[in-house]
Amino acid sequence: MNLFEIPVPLELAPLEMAPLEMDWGWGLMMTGVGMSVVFGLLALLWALLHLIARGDEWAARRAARAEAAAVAQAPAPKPVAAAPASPTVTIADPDGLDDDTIAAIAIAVIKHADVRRKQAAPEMRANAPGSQLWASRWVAVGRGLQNTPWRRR
Amino acid sequence: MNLFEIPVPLELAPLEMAPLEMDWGWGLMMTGVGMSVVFGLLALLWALLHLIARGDEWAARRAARAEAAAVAQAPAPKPVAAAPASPTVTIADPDGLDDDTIAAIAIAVIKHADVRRKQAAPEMRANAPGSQLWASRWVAVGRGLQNTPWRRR
Amino acid sequence: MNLFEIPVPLELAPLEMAPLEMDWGWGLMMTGVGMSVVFGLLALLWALLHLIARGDEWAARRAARAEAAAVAQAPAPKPVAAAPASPTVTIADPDGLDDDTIAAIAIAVIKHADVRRKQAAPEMRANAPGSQLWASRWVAVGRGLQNTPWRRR
Amino acid sequence: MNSETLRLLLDGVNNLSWQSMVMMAIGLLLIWLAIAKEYEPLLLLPIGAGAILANIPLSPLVGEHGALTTLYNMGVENELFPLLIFIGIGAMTDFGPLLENPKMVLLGAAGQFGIFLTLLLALALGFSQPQAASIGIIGAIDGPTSIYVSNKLAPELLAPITVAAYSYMSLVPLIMPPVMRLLTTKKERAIRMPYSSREISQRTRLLFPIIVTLVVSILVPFATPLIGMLMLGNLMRESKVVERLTGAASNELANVVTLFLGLAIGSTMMGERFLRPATLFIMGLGLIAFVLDTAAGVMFGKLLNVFSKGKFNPLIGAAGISAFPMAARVVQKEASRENFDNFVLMHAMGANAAGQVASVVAGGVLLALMGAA
Amino acid sequence: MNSETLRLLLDGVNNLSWQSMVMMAIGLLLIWLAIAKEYEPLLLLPIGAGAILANIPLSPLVGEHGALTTLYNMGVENELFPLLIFIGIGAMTDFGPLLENPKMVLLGAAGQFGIFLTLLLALALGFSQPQAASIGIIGAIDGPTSIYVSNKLAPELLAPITVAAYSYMSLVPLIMPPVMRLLTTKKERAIRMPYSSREISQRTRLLFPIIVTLVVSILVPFATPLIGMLMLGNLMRESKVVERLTGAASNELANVVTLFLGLAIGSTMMGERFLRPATLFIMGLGLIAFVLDTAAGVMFGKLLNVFSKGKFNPLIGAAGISAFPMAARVVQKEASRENFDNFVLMHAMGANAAGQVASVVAGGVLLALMGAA
Amino acid sequence: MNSETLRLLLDGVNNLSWQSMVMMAIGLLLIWLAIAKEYEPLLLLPIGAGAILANIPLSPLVGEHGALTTLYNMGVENELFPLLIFIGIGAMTDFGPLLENPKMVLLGAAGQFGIFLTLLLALALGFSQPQAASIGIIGAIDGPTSIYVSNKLAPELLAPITVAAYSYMSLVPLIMPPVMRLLTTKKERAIRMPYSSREISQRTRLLFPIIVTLVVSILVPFATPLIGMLMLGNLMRESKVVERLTGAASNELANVVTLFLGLAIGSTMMGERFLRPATLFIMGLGLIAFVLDTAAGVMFGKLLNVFSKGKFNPLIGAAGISAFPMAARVVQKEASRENFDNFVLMHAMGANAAGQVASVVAGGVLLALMGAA
Ligand code: NA
Ligand code: NA
Ligand code: NA
Repeated sequence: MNLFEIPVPLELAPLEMAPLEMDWGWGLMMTGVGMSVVFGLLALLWALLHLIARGDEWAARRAARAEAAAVAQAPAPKPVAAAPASPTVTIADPDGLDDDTIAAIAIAVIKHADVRRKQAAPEMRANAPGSQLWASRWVAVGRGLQNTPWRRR
Repeated sequence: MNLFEIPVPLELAPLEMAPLEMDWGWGLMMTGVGMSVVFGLLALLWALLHLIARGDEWAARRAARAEAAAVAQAPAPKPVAAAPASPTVTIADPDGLDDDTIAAIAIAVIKHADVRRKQAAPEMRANAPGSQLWASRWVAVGRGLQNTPWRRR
Repeated sequence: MNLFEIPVPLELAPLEMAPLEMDWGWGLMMTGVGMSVVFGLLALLWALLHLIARGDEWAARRAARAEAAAVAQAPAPKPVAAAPASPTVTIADPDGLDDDTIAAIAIAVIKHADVRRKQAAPEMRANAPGSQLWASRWVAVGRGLQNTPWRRR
Repeated sequence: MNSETLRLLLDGVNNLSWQSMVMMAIGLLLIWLAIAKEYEPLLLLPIGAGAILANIPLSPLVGEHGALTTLYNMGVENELFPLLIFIGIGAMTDFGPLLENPKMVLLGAAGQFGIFLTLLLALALGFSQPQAASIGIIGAIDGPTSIYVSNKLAPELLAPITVAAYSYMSLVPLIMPPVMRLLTTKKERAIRMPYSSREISQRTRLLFPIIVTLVVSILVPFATPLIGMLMLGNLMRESKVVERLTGAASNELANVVTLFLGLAIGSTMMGERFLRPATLFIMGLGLIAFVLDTAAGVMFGKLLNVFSKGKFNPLIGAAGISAFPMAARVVQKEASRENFDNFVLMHAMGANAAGQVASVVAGGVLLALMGAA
Repeated sequence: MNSETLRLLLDGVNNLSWQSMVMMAIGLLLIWLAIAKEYEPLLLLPIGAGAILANIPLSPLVGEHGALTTLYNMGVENELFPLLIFIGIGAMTDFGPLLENPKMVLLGAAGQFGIFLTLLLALALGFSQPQAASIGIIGAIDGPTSIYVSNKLAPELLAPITVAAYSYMSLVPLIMPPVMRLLTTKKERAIRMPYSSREISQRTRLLFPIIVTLVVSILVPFATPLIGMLMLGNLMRESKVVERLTGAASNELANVVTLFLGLAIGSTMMGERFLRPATLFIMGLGLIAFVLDTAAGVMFGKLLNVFSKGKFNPLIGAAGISAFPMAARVVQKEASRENFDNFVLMHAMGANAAGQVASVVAGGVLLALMGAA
Repeated sequence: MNSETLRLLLDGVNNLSWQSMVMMAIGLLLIWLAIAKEYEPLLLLPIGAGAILANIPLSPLVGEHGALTTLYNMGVENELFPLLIFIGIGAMTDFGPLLENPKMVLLGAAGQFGIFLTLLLALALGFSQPQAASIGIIGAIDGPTSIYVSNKLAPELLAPITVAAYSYMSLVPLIMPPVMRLLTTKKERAIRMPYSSREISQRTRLLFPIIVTLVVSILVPFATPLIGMLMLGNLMRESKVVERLTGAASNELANVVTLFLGLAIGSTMMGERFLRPATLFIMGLGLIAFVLDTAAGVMFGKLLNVFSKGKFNPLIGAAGISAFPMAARVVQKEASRENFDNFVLMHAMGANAAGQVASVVAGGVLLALMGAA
């Protein structure tokens, strides 16, 4: 249906038409049937959403039950000995680094690894370094994921 | 007009054609009329640009006059008392932080807020964190702006 | 060839067809000729790749020879004087900064310049600051490079 | 320079009609609304530009070989563009608030009354049945649905209907509040509703688009394109395994298609077709559709309030009109006007997402009842 | 509400056939494989969605004016989409490992035996000559090549062939290892191969796509579209002067085309055309093609082993089947199973890149021998 | 293997003509210029690739169902691609320097003399009127304008004209300086011009594209597509409310269309059509057009110099040829050659932006005078 071939109904002059001829029956039928169908469909959808939600709850309950059973089956953990005077774990480090320093280094290392990971395989890059435009590392990661189908992201 | 249906004028052999038959009149007419129209149109454009620039100047003058009037109408500010011996404002901070430290913290806080703002609604993200590819936060901001039509960016 | 106009051969029922009528000759011809051509083409490709590799090696050898010649032609460097007792260069800095500090500052300045460079001409930006979406600086750089055709990237 | 050359050069000025000048003025108005008022600029700016470029006298951009007509044939005539935009909308929409509160689905249905009431009014004004149905669909308050349905039923009215739909959609924050205040008491607006967020499993998020597609499409085949594309986008989003496609659908593709769609629709705003009393009636009926939708939503909210013994805030009903996510924000704003810390946004978002689905369903039902394909 | 209206409303349900229900179930299965198993989700999800949307009874998305049919006509019928995807693949592929080890080219050739052996089997099962050739091309183990060739030779089989190609391609890590272990001895798998990386000059990287295009295209004109587009993408990548085009080809364009291609192919999975014994045969023959390809590759590797006096690890032959770069990784995994620090990845990548080129060449040769254009 | 099979396999080699070999060599030359010399690589690389792929003997990429022909029909035949590129160019162009110095507009007009002088020369060489006009348009020194106009007037010359336009455009920094030095004295080149930057209001920036569109389009309807699309892009850019569209037009869309346009134009470089004396003449006339444009610009600059009593640097006239923003940089470079700290860049940028507008206007005027649509 090409718009430019449609004969434009220039004679359409709404107000001049006799409103008496209007098909009220058709209009009311449309309204009645239309809104009934819309309400009916969405009510059906509501029922289905309820069913899915039930499924979720049931799955959650089953998981909880399974966990409880696992806990029950597991040997009761030995009662913890009375807390000694100084309960805090201290990482003995021969280099003489204290805990805070080790924690800071750990975070720095993790962060560094994260940054390196994001930069990904630089030899796959089609673009100049510094360009964030095409981010072909994302492509690389995408292809990689496609090629190891059993690892969940 | 499909190129591949055009009969290729293989017989076109420019040098063999009699240059005497050339329609100098047509060519000169094209040159004359063409350059006149181009110059005429661009001169018209120049005039219009001038008018717009005038409008700008006029708007600027009116704004300046309005400002001047506002200043005139406003009550004259009380004369500032003679500067005391030590005019520098010092933020008295009970925690003992000096001005520079407070300024540094303020800038850090502003920067942090800015970063957070840019990250925007993370739940709207369709992509893995770290991906700058689709930047769906931009989409989110775009839709948000569309939905609050009266706030100027 | 419009798929939706293709008469779907519903009568195609492979197992009912008499396998005896099968054109083994055609199939074997296809296999023989097909694999021969594939192998032949790829062998030809192999030969050509070899030729290119030879070209590379030849170019490398020529470059090495040219370099050697240049070294030979160049006047022999004067023998370095016996190393003095304290050979390390020390940047004497009137402000009292030691070498490590100066190196750190130098790297910071280079990094800063690099960041500024990447931000490029901000007036060319069509987008809000902070948007990495369109990265129009890349466009700017691209156009710039097009306009200075003799500078290698 | 002979007279023929002169005629060629003045052809444009000679063919300047009052209609083309009025249409260019309307195009400028749309651009002004888009830029100065930021009313749905992504569509109104291209529509305005398209209207101007199409109404330039003798414009080579429209007609059999015109570039804007090419864009029209490429994606509007065959309904491809609105459907592609629906993939992007689906990829950008989070149906979580609806999944947390499935009963909000009914509010979405209530927000479609305006469609049919407007249809009746349009019939009364003398429009033909397909035209009346197309005008009614403005009441779906959903741009691509309006374009899709009116293009099927009454393509000669596509331009005014699209302009009405997008103009009023950007005016939702102005149109809704008076209606909401008129129909509710201060006490009703102040009703607080408890909100117990529950975690929606990944499984539910994936099942939702699939089930909606199957149920709606099988029962109302005419709704298949609309609901199918919307839910395809949402499935891609929730699957989390095709980020490349989700990103392309909600960014590059959506942007390019939006630009083309706006230009193509603007190019159909030709003077002799647009400048008719019908257009004025459509603009008026469109406004009425928005008001009726809001009123129906609020009244349905009041009904729910009665059934729930006063625990349901009727304002939330108004969010069922779609216009996602703007309507939900307007509802929250009205609720917090009465009571600063009354937080009904999540309920409203649920109703709003339901309205999005219901609009598409209503569009399909309308097409089914008209028997058009 | 008269009976006519009721009939209109129940049209969808009335037209629900067992075929459409089975096809929708198959569509759901493909979507499940894509999301839950992440089997080639970028194509299987759109294909599954297309299959569901096309098999909704009375779906307006297919047929003369359907949007999915429009997508089909826009890029599948005229083979544009697979060719555009090839530009993107070329732009993403690094042929460096092949250029470092040119002799690996022959392994790529060996990995195409499966095509012709499967063709013979298909002939034996009663398929016509063009159909048998199309089924054989599944053995190219390369999605776009399969789509391109089967669309030329037997478009009525396009859907099952594409589904088979992409399904098995994602199963390569499951299909290959047993075949590789069956055909090689522990000792053979443990063979270590020296690797002397040599620098590949920019000149070589640029000459490679140009020479491959010229040689293959002139000798096998039917391969011109496939090899030309693949190598054009690679030339753009290696030229380093058209990053904007390289990026557009391997991102925006590839993403949008992948989405459209998947939907369009899914839309051809109509019940009465897909649910035939032929489809089952094709799925079976596709699996056989993958196994035969792997076996041929390994056997050719063993041949090279003999010629090189035991210095060639026959596992590397299996990487010649294309399925880039997945096959090379599987080979490396098998090799390091025997010997943790046996590193054959770079040799395997060379064979794998050769397989990519050889698949395209084989597709062209097949078309040439069929005399189709 | 019978003789028929052999014939099929050697079909390609048998059909290798000297024309196809020369055309492939020309394609390789264009690719070399693009990669090694970085001459407009974004277009010359795809054009070169298209030329090679189209001239492979029996290439299935061209012809009724060929993929490159499909691209040609999709966007070159109907002029869609150059117009879409114009939206992107408008979105990337800052007309600020022109708005600060409106009188520079006249310099843009002067830079179009080359068009008509070249037209006269082409007539003298025996080209037909439409062909001569198409060759003249190379003097617009604006790629999409050349493509648009020559495609309308003489599509059989599209390929050589496009190649000439883009080749010489990348050579602007080589072609212009000798002409500029020849026509100006050392003293003239050293003239310093004061520059008072004034703030351009947002209102002016928005009014500019609107007014230019209305004025030019109404007076020269044939220029509507070119000027309308260029200014639409600029309006989107300056509106600051449709960044998504601006970004899409100047990035994704522009990149994909550039690639397709290049390939499609390259595919029209068929041997028997391209390898004619006409092509050589066109290449020669194109170079003359560039020289004449530059000369006319400088001479007009000298005229302004006289009128302004020696205060106007005539070099700036040369920036009116368009070739945005390259020409302005060349002017600045020449000016600072004489006088290291003579900064005329902003004046030159104004003239350059005016040249961009004037080129489009001249294209429209040419079409109007030819009476073609
Ligand atoms: Na609605
Ligand atoms: Na293969
Ligand atoms: Na020019």
